[in-house]
Amino acid sequence: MTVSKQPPTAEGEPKPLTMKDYTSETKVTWCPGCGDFALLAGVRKALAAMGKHTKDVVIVSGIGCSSNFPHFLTSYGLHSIHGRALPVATGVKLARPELTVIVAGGDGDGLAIGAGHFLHGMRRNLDLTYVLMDNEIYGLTVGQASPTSLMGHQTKSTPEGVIEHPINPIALAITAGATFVARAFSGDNKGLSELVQQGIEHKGFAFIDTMSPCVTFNKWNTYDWFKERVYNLSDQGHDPTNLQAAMARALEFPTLGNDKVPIGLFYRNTSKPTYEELEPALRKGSLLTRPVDFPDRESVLKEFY
Amino acid sequence: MTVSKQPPTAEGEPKPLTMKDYTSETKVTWCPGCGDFALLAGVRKALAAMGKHTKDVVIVSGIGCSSNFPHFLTSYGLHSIHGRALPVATGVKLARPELTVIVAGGDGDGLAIGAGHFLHGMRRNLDLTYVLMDNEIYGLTVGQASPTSLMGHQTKSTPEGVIEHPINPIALAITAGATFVARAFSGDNKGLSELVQQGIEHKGFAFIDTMSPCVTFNKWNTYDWFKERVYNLSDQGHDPTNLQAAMARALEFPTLGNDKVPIGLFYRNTSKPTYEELEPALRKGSLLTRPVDFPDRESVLKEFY
Amino acid sequence: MDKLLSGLPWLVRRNDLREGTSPPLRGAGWDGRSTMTRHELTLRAGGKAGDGIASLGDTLARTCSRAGLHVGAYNHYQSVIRGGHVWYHVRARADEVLSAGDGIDVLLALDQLTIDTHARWMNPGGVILFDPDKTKVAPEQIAPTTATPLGIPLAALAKQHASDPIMRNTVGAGAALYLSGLPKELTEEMLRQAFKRKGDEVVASNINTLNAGYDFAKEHGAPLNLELATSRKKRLLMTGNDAIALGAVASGCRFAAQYPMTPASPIMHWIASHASAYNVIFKQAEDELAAINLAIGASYAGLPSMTATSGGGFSLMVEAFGQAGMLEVPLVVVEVQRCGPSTGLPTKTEQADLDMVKGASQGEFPRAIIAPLNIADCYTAIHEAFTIAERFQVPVCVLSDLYLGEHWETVDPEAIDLQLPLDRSTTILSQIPASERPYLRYKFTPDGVSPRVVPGVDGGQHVASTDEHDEDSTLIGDVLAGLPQAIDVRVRMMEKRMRKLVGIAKVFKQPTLWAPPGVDAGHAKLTVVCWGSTQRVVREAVTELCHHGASIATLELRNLLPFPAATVSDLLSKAHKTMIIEGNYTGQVERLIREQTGLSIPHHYRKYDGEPFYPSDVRAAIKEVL
Amino acid sequence: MDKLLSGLPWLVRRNDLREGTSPPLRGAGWDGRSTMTRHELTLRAGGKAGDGIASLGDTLARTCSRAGLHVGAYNHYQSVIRGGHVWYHVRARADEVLSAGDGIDVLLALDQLTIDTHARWMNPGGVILFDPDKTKVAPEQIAPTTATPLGIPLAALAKQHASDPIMRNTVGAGAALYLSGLPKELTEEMLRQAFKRKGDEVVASNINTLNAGYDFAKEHGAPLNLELATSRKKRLLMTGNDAIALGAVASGCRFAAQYPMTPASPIMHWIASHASAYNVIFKQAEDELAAINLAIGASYAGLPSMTATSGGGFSLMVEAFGQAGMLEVPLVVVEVQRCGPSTGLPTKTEQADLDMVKGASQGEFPRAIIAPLNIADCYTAIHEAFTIAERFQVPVCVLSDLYLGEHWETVDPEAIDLQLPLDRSTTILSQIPASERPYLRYKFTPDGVSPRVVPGVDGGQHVASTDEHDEDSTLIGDVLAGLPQAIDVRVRMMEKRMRKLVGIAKVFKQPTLWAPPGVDAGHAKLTVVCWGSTQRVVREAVTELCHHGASIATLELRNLLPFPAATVSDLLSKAHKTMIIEGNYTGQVERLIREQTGLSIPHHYRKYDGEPFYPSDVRAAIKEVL
Ligand SMILES: Cc1ncc(C[n+]2csc(CCOP(=O)(O)OP(=O)(O)O)c2C)c(N)n1
Ligand SMILES: Cc1ncc(C[n+]2csc(CCOP(=O)(O)OP(=O)(O)O)c2C)c(N)n1
Ligand code: SF4
Ligand code: SF4
Ligand SMILES: [Mg+2]
Ligand SMILES: [Mg+2]
Repeated sequence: MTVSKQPPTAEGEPKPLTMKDYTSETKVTWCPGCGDFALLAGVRKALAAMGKHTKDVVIVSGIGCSSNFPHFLTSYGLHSIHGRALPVATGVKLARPELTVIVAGGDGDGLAIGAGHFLHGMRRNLDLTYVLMDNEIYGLTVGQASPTSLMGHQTKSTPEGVIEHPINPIALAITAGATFVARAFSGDNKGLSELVQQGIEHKGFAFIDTMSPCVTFNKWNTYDWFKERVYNLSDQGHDPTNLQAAMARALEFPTLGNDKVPIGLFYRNTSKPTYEELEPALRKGSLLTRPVDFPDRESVLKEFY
Repeated sequence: MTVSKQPPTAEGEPKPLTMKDYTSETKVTWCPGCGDFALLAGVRKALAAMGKHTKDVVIVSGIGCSSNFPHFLTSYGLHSIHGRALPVATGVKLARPELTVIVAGGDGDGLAIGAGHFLHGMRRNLDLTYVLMDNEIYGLTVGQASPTSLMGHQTKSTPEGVIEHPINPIALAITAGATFVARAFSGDNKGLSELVQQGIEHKGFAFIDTMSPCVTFNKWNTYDWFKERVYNLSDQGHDPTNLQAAMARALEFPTLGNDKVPIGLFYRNTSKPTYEELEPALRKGSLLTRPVDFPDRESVLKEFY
Repeated sequence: MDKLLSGLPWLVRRNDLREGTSPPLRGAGWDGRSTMTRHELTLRAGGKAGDGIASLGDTLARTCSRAGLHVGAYNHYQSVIRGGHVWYHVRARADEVLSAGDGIDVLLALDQLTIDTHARWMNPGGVILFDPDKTKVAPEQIAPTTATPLGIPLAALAKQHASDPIMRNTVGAGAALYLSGLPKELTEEMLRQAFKRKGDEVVASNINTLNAGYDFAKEHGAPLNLELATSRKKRLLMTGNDAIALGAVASGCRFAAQYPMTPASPIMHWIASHASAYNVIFKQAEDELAAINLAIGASYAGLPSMTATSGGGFSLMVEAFGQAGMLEVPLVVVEVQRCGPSTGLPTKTEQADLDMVKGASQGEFPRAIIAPLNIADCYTAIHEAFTIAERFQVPVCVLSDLYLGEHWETVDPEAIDLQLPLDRSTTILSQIPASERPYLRYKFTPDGVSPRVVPGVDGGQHVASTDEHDEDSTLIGDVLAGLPQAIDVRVRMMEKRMRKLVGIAKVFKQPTLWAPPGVDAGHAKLTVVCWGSTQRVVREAVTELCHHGASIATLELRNLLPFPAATVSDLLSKAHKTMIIEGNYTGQVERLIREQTGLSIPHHYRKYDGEPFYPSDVRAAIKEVL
Repeated sequence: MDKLLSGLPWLVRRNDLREGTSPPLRGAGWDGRSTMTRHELTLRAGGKAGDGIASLGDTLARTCSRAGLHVGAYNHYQSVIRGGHVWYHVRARADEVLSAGDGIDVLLALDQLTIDTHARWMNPGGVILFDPDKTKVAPEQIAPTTATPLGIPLAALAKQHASDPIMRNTVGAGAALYLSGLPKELTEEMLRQAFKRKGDEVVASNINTLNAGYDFAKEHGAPLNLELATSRKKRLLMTGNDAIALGAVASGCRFAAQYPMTPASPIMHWIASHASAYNVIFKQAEDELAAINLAIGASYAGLPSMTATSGGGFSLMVEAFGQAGMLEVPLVVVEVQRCGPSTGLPTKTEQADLDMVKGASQGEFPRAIIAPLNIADCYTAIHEAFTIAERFQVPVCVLSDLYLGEHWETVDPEAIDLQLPLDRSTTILSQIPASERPYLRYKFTPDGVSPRVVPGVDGGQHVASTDEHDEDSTLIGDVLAGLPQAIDVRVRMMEKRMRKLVGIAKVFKQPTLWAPPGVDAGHAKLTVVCWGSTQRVVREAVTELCHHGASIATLELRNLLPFPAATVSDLLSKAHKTMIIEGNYTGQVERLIREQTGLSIPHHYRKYDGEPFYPSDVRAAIKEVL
């Protein structure tokens, strides 16, 4: 059971990184055809293209099929508990702003049990990249409705069909204050890895809602279903710096109906400072090796006299 | 310490109800001038105007200054734990759809610890009325930043000022799927009680974000601050049935800046069925006195053979 | 160091500082005993997730049950959807099945790993069914057990008869049926029922495939030396989760909210799929915090309500568990334990959440914990839980575990009474009786239970509050707390609530000793304590040991809180020698017993590897102490 | 029934079925003893929330401290912002102050309720300061205590000298200073410092107002018969929360996340307001779930991290507490207990969350619990907590309580060492040493602690996981769980983690007996067990009783888990007679002791009314047993 995870490049001549440098020896355990493979490839590709050293990347996930994600990369990873990937990642990033921190997880993880953190994680505008592996179902727990399951979806927990309005992750992310909001599709590898790379490069909270079909438990939102509906925002001249326009596009799916599923970049705001930039204790950079900064003893204690 | 809570009217001649019928003998413990008084008056007035019997009304709250709300009314009440008013109220309403259920609580209660339930409570579109007593601060815990505190607000927990984008409750509620979304202001008693009454009358989830100044701990968002900024949506010809327009108005405060604070009805959708209407087990009405409906023994057990 | 260690009774000391060595390979249950004619059958089918092992196992288990045998079955699976190694184990006999047993009679191997792993546990005379086109059985793999390998072209036959390689499992099932001497017609009938919606062709292809396997085995192999006394007795084949779900509804549960979590999800699936038919509202919540609070709201409003989860989910319910205690709202929480800590081994079993449930939530309030002993007892326990919750207005936890929740046992239909009464005498649903006017929600009463009104009843208006309150439910923490009059109320309210424990203890059945026929339980040489799902396998091991001359009784704990301290103290202090067997590392019930009675149990066998107990291991552990 | 009750050791039986009667009015601490010249001063000021009682009390307490006296002070308040009855209690003397004491020397009443409630606890010779324009003291209110009422026109003087009625408190402070014989100049200096930012005029009006009260008292009253040995010793006046906050930062805490909750919020306020100056990141989280997970993330990334909360918040941290255990990430959680259950009495004290913290989270993993004994010990305890968390990579809980967290005591500056070392020897911050290559995050080691690397270090890449894992951190639950090789890893990993308890127990200080001078602790007639904040008042009561001839020792428990069972067992089994005093209903440490040692403590005094222990009550309870 020993897998050695080698960093992509070390000393000597810098050589260009490839996806392989990010590929761990752990066998990927997803079902053949699972949409999550595309995102995995996309992240590997983006990291390689950006030349990020595996030692400086931390992938944080929750629990779910999708949350096994970090095991399949050679970087640092933290496979946390269900729904808490965002606060854990926030802690990592605040402690070590110099690291590249990516959060990966499922729609249940992020939008059901993690819904509160979803909002609060985004309104902080930390420089995190959050890839949601959105399959509109609970995969690992073998097929219950998720917050993005469409009305009428019959699942193990909703045998007569879902009767709740699905959550709209894009609209939510924009409302919450994420400064890079995109939708990707696992059937479009190229677009996906480009969005991931842009997301990582973006300084601020980047959210990428990835339509990632679960071939085992979701018989509705299949690749074909999406292929019939997706269109690319950039083909429609959408201006991602326009908040109102972004919100209007966001409401197309799933709020207003399922006929069209826009993919691509909805919204980007590059003018907002990140949380790290505003955090007073980080003015001097990461605290890892900085000791407590007490002035003389009397100054510390005088308030207690 | 004994307070007798009398129902407003009983047998005999029906007489018109007044606010007094909803006024319990428990002394209101809020600070003089607290914005929450206006909402209390508004709810009493609305209930009286609608002639709701106190026995059929349940007020559910969390924990916070505002969450003491139910104690000041003569109806049924459930003063729950911090952040869980919505799921508790959802349980009450599902169990007993014939009751009028009102949820009351603070911005911390609803949007920090309760943020996940906020989204999920609303996407269900149960026939609940949620009055948020939004003072942009934590009152009961003596003055920390809340999710609606504006950037720069110096509080006990943010001595150098808030550095997070505030949550926009109106935009959030619309995004989440609430079908009646309004903002009221404690400095406008009449508008407030009208909105509350419309909210209760609305069949579906009604959310009323009430700007309710905390005179003790919030020295920024005072009555005067609001008075200088509020304007009424109805004066601007806003069409509450238009989702996109509602969202555009919602983004004015606090997302786009603090110069204008629209109040009134942002959004109303009367065409969406409520959760109760869609719930199969409620087709025959409340289950309170309906026994388990087993067919004959063999039919129940045959699946186990 | 030794002194320090002796100060850490919750450390297993045996292996403490062991470094680099493996524990003895227990866990799969074979201790090499040999039998000639066997009166029971053990089948195991293994392969990869996705190979259809579960449905194959289910088919075989139900065939045995319909043949009038007692059955025990367990599906071993992984926490991934595809690819991990899974195996399904069935044991069938004329007498009750108390565990998975030891050893395997028929091993159906759908892949090489199944052979490499499970061949070692074959019973003498057993047969390994394998596909020689894809896998092989090496001589040294069967030598120690004298099992016979029987090659059968599973894939080829599946392709031929069903043109679908996944149907290998059906070929295998046919062969297993022949070897075991089970009535094939029963299986055929099952397939007919299962596939009739898919049309005659599908039915025919399934039956043909089954027969292909059957015929091949008939031609190339020989039936095992088994004598299975089949009968016409019709029994239910249920899991603990089934029994809890059905039992809850039969007890009067009208509202259930849950968030998916292995191994509690099947309770949800069952209730969800029967909810509208049986007049139950089921709601999948956004998380466990919501699930329990939904149930509290519904219960407050008047519906008997429950939620179910596993340890991680219960962690999130802790605060609201205390809320129910303070509001005095009836609540049933089913906690199906799995192997921890944290995410742990999500598909494996353990009994290690008692400490959490026992201490759950800040402050002190009355609660009850019931750990059902077996599957029929799950049905009884959930009914007791609802009865106590409603009667005493307290939160009650039914503490099950993955093994109990997910394994199948045959249950006599007589054990399932669908007309269960629910004592709602302390709830006012329509009118406040004259004796209760003016109505006081938290009235001080001798037994601590105050008549509870539900909204909608006139005259009962009040505000139930999680802040400390007076009899009439007004708060005492906001104006006068700390002053004499408020202190008085606080103290009396606290005592009122805690008095409920007396009443619960009174209705709780007291534990008694059990011993196999022929052994005088009161004078046994050894008393073995166990609790929850461990009861069955301990009984089996004890019975076998007593059959060979030992004198052993069992003390089987089920109602853990309020703890039956007087009875347990009495029984244990009279015992010659005592030992405890439980499925955790720190001896949670051993410590509970000491906490509540002061009595120490000197010997233990604890298991924390995620696997259920095997009778051979239990026998070995007991023998060390005898 | 009796038998049943005896089976419920966690039920207080005394008052069980009492119905309709009030408990004896203890709780405010007066047992009628009389003193002539007193060597200590007790001041109490009462009024409505918003009357400025807290700042008045703080001024008086600091004046006493600056006068070189030992001080203890406590602010009694309600869970509303305005209007509830609040009172502030100060006790000052030359010797250490171990509790609030019994009785009141000077009562400053800003409203009638203060007189009506607190007059009964006046010491003989005490003075009640009241405003005759608004309130009155009835003769029967002072008769039993022979206290003197001194009317002083608080409102009128405030209006006259400060034109602000809120300044009544300053008038009262002046009068109290005179009566107590405290050096007024110190108070004047404090006012000068406090208001200098607001300008000379404000300073002058404050000082004038103070003097108006002082002069009025001088003219119309007489100083109390006190001998207070003031000194020039400079001490710190701190709360337990102060000590924990400062101690955390001094210990090397670089990250703190918290969600507001009484009584833990002051820790947050202190850290937040010093964070950027002292190089600490403070983050107010959206809830307690986030707070603890933020801290876990930051700790994983390499910063010593903590969170703090009260019981309700800890309820929400339960799942992540286990996560830290499984990930083996150092974590410090401060739990400042308040009066439960559920929301309970949010501003009142209790010691009733131990059961929760002890059992927190599903499954089993090593943890430590430290319950500091007093305010200086809070400083030591938080340092120990960080040391153990970092050294052993475990979650550690510092279990404080509202009384400890919020009351003030003078602390000798020598007790506050700002240069605290932090043992980070098991953390790799820069380069993987050759001995650790290839790097294994969860390497099996003799003491169970595996060198931990932080991200950014090359060669240390791995995935820390809450699923059960192998030494190199690969999962074992997704493919092979239940197979022999995986079972082996599981068992060894479980044992590796649990071995840490041995190491922690070794560095934990063992408890010893204490007795007042002149009493031989080892041969005392009675040994009184106490824990956490109850230590101080028990020492005071025991000292006084021994002064009058009794022979009593104390056993003061602080390090609760891993429990020092061998030492406690040894000490208790040698004791003549034992008794335990704790602030809860069910005897949580009494049960812990029995659980861990098998020893029962036959006598107890338990308190669950939300108020701190008073020495007279403790003495009375001990006397019943003597
Ligand atoms: C507290 C808690 N509750 C429930 C679970 C069980 N659980 C594991 S994964 C999961 C949801 C999986 O769905 P999703 O997040 O959408 O991920 P997917 O498997 O679809 O990728 C749940 C409910 C858990 N691990 N912890
Ligand atoms: C689990 C939990 N965490 C924290 C608290 C403490 N607490 C009580 S009220 C409150 C927030 C108050 O703010 P808000 O909800 O805005 O209400 P307000 O007092 O401003 O009306 C907090 C954090 C609690 N009661 N329970
Ligand atoms: S179950 Fe669905 S989400 Fe999970 S691995 Fe398989 S296809 Fe992917
Ligand atoms: S503290 Fe603020 S919110 Fe609370 S009662 Fe006072 S004014 Fe209202
Ligand atoms: Mg999913
Ligand atoms: Mg607020």
